[in-house]
Amino acid sequence: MANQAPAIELKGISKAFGPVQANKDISIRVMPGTIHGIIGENGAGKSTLMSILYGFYKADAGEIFIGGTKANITDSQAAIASGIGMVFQHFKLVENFTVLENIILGAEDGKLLKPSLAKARRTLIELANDYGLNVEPDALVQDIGVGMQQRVEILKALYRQADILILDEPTGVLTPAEADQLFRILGRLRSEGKTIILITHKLREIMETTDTVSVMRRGEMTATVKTSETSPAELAELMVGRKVLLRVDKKPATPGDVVLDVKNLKVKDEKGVERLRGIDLQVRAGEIVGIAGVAGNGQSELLEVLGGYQDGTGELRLNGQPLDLSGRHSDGQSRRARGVAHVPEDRQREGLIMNFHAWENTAFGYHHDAPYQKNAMLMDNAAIKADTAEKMERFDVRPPDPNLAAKNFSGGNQQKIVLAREIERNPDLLLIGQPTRGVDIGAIEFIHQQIVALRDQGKAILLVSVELEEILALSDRIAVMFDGQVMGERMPDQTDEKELGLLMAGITDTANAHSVEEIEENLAHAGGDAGKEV
Amino acid sequence: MDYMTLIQLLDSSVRLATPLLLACLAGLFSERAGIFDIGLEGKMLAAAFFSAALASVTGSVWLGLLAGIGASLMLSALHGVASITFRGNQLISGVAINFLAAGMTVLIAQDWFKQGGRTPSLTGDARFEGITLPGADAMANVPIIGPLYSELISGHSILVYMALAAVPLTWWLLYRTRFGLRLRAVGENPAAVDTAGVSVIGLRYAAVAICGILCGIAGAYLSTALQAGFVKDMSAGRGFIALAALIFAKWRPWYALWATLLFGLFGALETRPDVIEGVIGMKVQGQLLGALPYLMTVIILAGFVGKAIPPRAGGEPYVKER
Amino acid sequence: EPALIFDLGGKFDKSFNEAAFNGAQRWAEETGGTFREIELQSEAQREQALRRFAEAGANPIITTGFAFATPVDAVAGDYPDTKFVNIDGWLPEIPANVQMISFQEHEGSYLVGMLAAQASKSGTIGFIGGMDIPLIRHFGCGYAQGAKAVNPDIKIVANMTGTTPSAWNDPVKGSELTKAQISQGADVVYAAAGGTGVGVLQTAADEDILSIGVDSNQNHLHPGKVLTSMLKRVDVAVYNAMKNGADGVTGSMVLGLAEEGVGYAMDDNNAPLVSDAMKASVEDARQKIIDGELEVVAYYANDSCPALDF
Amino acid sequence: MDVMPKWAEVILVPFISLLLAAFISGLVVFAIADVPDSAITMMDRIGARLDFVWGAAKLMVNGALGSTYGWGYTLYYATNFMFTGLAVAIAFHARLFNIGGEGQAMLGGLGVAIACLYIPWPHWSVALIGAAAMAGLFGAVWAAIPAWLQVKRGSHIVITTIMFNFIAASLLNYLLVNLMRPKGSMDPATAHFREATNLPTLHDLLAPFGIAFSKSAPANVSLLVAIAACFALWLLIWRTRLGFEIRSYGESESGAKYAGISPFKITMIAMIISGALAGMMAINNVMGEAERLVLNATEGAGFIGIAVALMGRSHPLGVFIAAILFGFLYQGGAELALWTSIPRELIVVIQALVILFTGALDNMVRMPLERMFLALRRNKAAGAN
Ligand SMILES: Nc1ncnc2c1ncn2[C@@H]1O[C@H](COP(=O)(O)OP(=O)(O)OP(=O)(O)O)[C@@H](O)[C@H]1O
Ligand SMILES: Nc1ncnc2c1ncn2[C@@H]1O[C@H](COP(=O)(O)OP(=O)(O)OP(=O)(O)O)[C@@H](O)[C@H]1O
Ligand SMILES: [Mg+2]
Ligand SMILES: [Mg+2]
Repeated sequence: MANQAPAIELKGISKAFGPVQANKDISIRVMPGTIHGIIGENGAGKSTLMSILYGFYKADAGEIFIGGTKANITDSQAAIASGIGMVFQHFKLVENFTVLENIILGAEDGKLLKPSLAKARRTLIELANDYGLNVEPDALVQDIGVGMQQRVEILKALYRQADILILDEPTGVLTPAEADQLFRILGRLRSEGKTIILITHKLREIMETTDTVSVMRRGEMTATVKTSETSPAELAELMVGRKVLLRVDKKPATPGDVVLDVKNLKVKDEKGVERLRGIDLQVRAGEIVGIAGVAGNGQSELLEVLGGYQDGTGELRLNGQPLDLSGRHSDGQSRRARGVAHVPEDRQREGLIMNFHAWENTAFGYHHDAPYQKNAMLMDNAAIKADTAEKMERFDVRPPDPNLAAKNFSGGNQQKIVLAREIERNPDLLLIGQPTRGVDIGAIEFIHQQIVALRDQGKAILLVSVELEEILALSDRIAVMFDGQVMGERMPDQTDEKELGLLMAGITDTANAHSVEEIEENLAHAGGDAGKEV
Repeated sequence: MDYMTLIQLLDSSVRLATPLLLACLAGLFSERAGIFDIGLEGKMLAAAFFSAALASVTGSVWLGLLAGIGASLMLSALHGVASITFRGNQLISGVAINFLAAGMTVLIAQDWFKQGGRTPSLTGDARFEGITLPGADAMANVPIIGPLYSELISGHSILVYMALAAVPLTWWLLYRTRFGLRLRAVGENPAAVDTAGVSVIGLRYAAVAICGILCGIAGAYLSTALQAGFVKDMSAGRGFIALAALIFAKWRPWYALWATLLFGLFGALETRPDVIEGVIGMKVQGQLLGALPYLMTVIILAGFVGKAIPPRAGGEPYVKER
Repeated sequence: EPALIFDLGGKFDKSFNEAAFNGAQRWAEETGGTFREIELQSEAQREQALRRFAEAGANPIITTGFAFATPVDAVAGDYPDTKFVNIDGWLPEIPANVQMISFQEHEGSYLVGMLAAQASKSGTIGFIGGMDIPLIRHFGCGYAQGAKAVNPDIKIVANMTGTTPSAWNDPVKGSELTKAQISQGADVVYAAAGGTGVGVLQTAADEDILSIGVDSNQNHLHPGKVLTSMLKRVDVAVYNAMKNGADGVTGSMVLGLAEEGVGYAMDDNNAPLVSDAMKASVEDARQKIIDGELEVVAYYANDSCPALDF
Repeated sequence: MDVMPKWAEVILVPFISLLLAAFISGLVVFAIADVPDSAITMMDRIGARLDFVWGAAKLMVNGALGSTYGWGYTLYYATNFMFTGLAVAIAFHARLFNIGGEGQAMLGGLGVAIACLYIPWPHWSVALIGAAAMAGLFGAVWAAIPAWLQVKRGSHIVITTIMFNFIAASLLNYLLVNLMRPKGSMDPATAHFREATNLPTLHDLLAPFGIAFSKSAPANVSLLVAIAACFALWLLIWRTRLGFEIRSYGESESGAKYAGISPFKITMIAMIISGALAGMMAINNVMGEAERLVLNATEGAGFIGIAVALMGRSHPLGVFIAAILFGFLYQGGAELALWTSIPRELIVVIQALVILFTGALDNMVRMPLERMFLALRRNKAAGAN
């Protein structure tokens, strides 16, 4: 093994985007038949490095060796020819194409589509049998869940006979069950001698699946170690440059009055399908209620209807006062006026205007606030900027520049901007969805601390997350949603991931053992489009 | 309205629809690949001039057609350089091309022919004549289908048949070939095409070039088939109507045919106030008649068509690094 | 040095601006003189061009188009030593240094209408106007009266090309209108439509019916296919204005049949189409109009036409 | 972090682009130049052509900017383009493409004509307010219908506004030819507005300050209204809550929904403002210049507005500058047409080249500049180390 040529060797890779040095003199060796992990803070340069390997970006300097021979990867075509496949952080799929069309795109066999499609269909069946990668070949990509979309991306690579597979933050959008399945597949691929590079922020995944791991920091490769010889704490420290608490430090809750009171809440989507089928839920002051559930079981709709931009029916009270569920007084602005703050699940599509400056995003949704007004007509931009600078300081947003556009911040810092905006408003109720999706460990730690601090001030918090770990760590009470209904409530110290997992699969009878098949069948029944809206 | 009138009305619709159809399909290729093109008008106009000019000089309409296509391709190339290579604003580039064509055609025409920005009248082989399809004359007297065949179907210039053939061809190219798959993909998500190892730039230039060719034919049709020479501004806003038809057609080839035929029919009806009067039973006031095609479009659009979703990456230059 | 200002249509509108240009050219060639000229691009340039030329010492300053009447009226007072000439316009009171030349287009149109009615075998004739403005209705109205005078039962199909300036430059639509009129039985069409008329005459020739040109003699465009042209001698008017120079007459000048300001064109190209009988009847009417025995109603008289509905 | 300093972005790039446009325009003029018969040798002929190009350039600049007279025309045109450019710009901020400026401006003219003909205003200042309100109202209605159709019926605003241009032309034609034309007049135009509604020109406005401004140029008090509109729009877009909401909606519909910004409200308001601005152009051309409503009074200014808004990057200051640039091209072109025999289409070509280079090919200039500035910065950094 020692004298075998590495599957991939990068030597002295450097890359600058204008004034930003994304990669600095990076070298790395990955042996065939291994899973190599890469971790690093948001913006450390991981995606850039991999995109260079895949020929998406061109490196300013450096060399790439594939299987011991120097490869001249000028574009993705060359990378594909060298046996490299990549699943990007943001999928590169054509939404209104079918799965099959996406798979053959760029790898067609001739000028006409029919034979290509037929061949791809046959190959897909083989691949499905070999790896358990089941997809619906004729479904439109926009109609399938993210888990399935990711499978399409992997199939795309395998269809092109990739020996080296790069996955950039593959589990960021997956449910635990989907993630488990992904790692099973990766195991299969490794055992077939394929080489895998895995970028993730989740140390648990690194520890469980990789053979070696590299750590990146501010564009540089700071360490490469054998996974068996390191620990999560050490990796976290290497990554962030300081010691990181890997669990949430919080006092027991002291719940007060009921702040949010929801009765028989129902929501229908545009197609008339009932997505919430009668929710009853209470959140008290000084309490974090976590909503667990497989994505697509109504959590998003719950947040949206509570946040005021989805109509619903039923009863909704805040501090005992009724709130409208439809009509003119049911929108984001009226909710905010009543003391409801909302960190949406998708920060880039909803929480932020990507082309707005940080200061504008701080005012976003709160642009009617009195402190932001100069007079009856005009907003006070200077005041907003000052306020933003202060918030950025307190939330350690990097760089702390109110005049930078939101799109120029990394994901973690974008999330901090949204959080700063919503938390600092001192709301009675905070709705918060997927607070740490795609965010690095250092930032996760900080975000969790803020949420707990808000609770300790006696605020009510409703937390939605697909990360069971996060739910367990933060919540004072956990409600599990399945198919638009609350299946049950549990206290975090009286339950475990297994029990929650069964509830998430719609199985209330958690005392008895259940087979995997039963769970999967139940999940499939719950919604063919589970996870669609993430 | 009697049967013959109907046939004549439809016949006129086909003639009026043809340049719209060609331009609409041209726009379809370009926009399906993610390049918005409001310069259809200018390309048509330039092609109308150069095809008439070359046809007049050489006496061969086919050379004229080639010149028209060539001129339109030049403007397409300009649009490509601006919006693909230099990632400029596609709308601005289109506006500029319209102005450029409107000015240049007259300047050059005046410089070459000194006939007040017109080309000399084309005669004989310098013009596309109507083609009488086999058996058209023989069939003319058969009831019902006779006039249908000999009047409506037969007798158009070859470019009309080319335009009609372009519809299934476009459909086939778009939905049945590798090129079409990639073309549609590049208008929806260029990054997907790029990471699949296909050149985004190459595809987009190809699409823009096809757009140029089709606009070239449309322009040549105006000046060498419908007319016998170039008159300044003779495209008379047809490029914009074609654009409207494209949205109307939701960027699909068969719909493009129906949409442009509908616009053609509106145009034809405008020339026949007597028919409208016969159908609705009262005289339509002159200016209202002129507004009728546009009013009808608005009504149909509001009443029956619904939302049209443009290609998702349309109008945006493909930028990987900034 | 005289100056000539063309209306928005441009000097090559194949219509009356072009006729004005031809008149000026003829004057320049005959006298060896030079003249200034400008093609307008916008409404605001009307007054601008008048003033600029006046200040530069151009004299007389000749303008084409009724839209110049108002600007000329506004400017003339400021340049009492400059003579202004306007063709086609109308002013209630004419300043001392202004000459307004107008043509009796309805009289000329009347004559070609008579010819059309006599040449028509189907009993249906057509009229195709450019942009729908009173002037064009004026043309159509005279035409219809002439036709009806020959054949009271004649059917006249009239269309306007459009309501925007592009109606002057849309030969494609001109063609389509011609075809539509042919399918309604028309076998003679009269085009008063600028560049659009190119399409009308072309299609009439292609479809083997007769057409009538307008403003200048367009008989040569399709020899043997153009029945005649309604002449409006803008070229003569401009030529005379230039020739008279700075001290020509002022006031209003109306050019009708008597002054040979309007008429119908006869030449080798259309000689076979117009029989002696036709010519005789038209000459007769011409004389009667000149003598005042026959009155052709102008559309302007009460904004409507006795012979045709618009 | 931007690669280029701001001054390079806002001044250097447009300036070099303009130079390129001017250079190509020069080539075109060179090609069509009149060469005197006396020039025989090749060098003579080239020299004569160069002289001609130089003369033409001087003529344009002098004619447009060399006198208060020239400025008066330049600013008159610029006023039109400011209104229509702002109209397109505000709609762009809400991600709406209003191609209907032309039709809205026509309707605005109708509003002005009705206000000026049928209401006995005591003084021009009151008349201006009344006419501007009517113009804005008419333009706004003409824009509100397509907006409503888009939100409620899903009709694409681009098509509907194009159609509304044609419909407006027909409507205006009907009104002017059949109804509003004074009896006996052959000109399809309304009667002259009454004296009291005639707006003061820059000459009248500046005279009290002892500034001699050409009497014959049509630039009038509407210019000040246009400049005020630029400023007001800037305030609206960048300083008010409504502007904030319009921009938010334009940038991200899903984000706007989250924040509680109503798409219906924003679409309607943005288009109403847009239509009102386009309509208000009429106080300049109809009330200020022609003092009556003529057919085709808008002369494509609605379309030029699109180019102006795009070149001005939808920023009111950018629109202001682009409008002046176009005013310059119009007036400079008029002078060129007055004193040379160059066909007027040359001006159209020059406009096309300016739009092309400053608006669409700007990256051709920007990219090498950026590389240059980056290299400079690297060198500096290296020098510092
Ligand atoms: N296309 C681009 N254009 C300009 N700058 C970029 C681009 N992509 C990345 N950068 C910059 O390069 C740096 C590295 O980004 P990269 O995406 O590689 O980070 P990452 O490690 O993948 O972060 P994350 O964990 O958030 O995914 C960042 O500072 C970013 O600002
Ligand atoms: N085209 C670009 N121009 C400038 N900066 C960019 C560009 N693309 C990405 N970036 C920056 O690169 C950094 C990392 O980008 P990336 O797309 O990996 O997002 P991210 O930080 O991982 O967030 P998320 O996890 O939510 O996707 C961010 O700072 C982002 O703003
Ligand atoms: Mg990344
Ligand atoms: Mg990330």
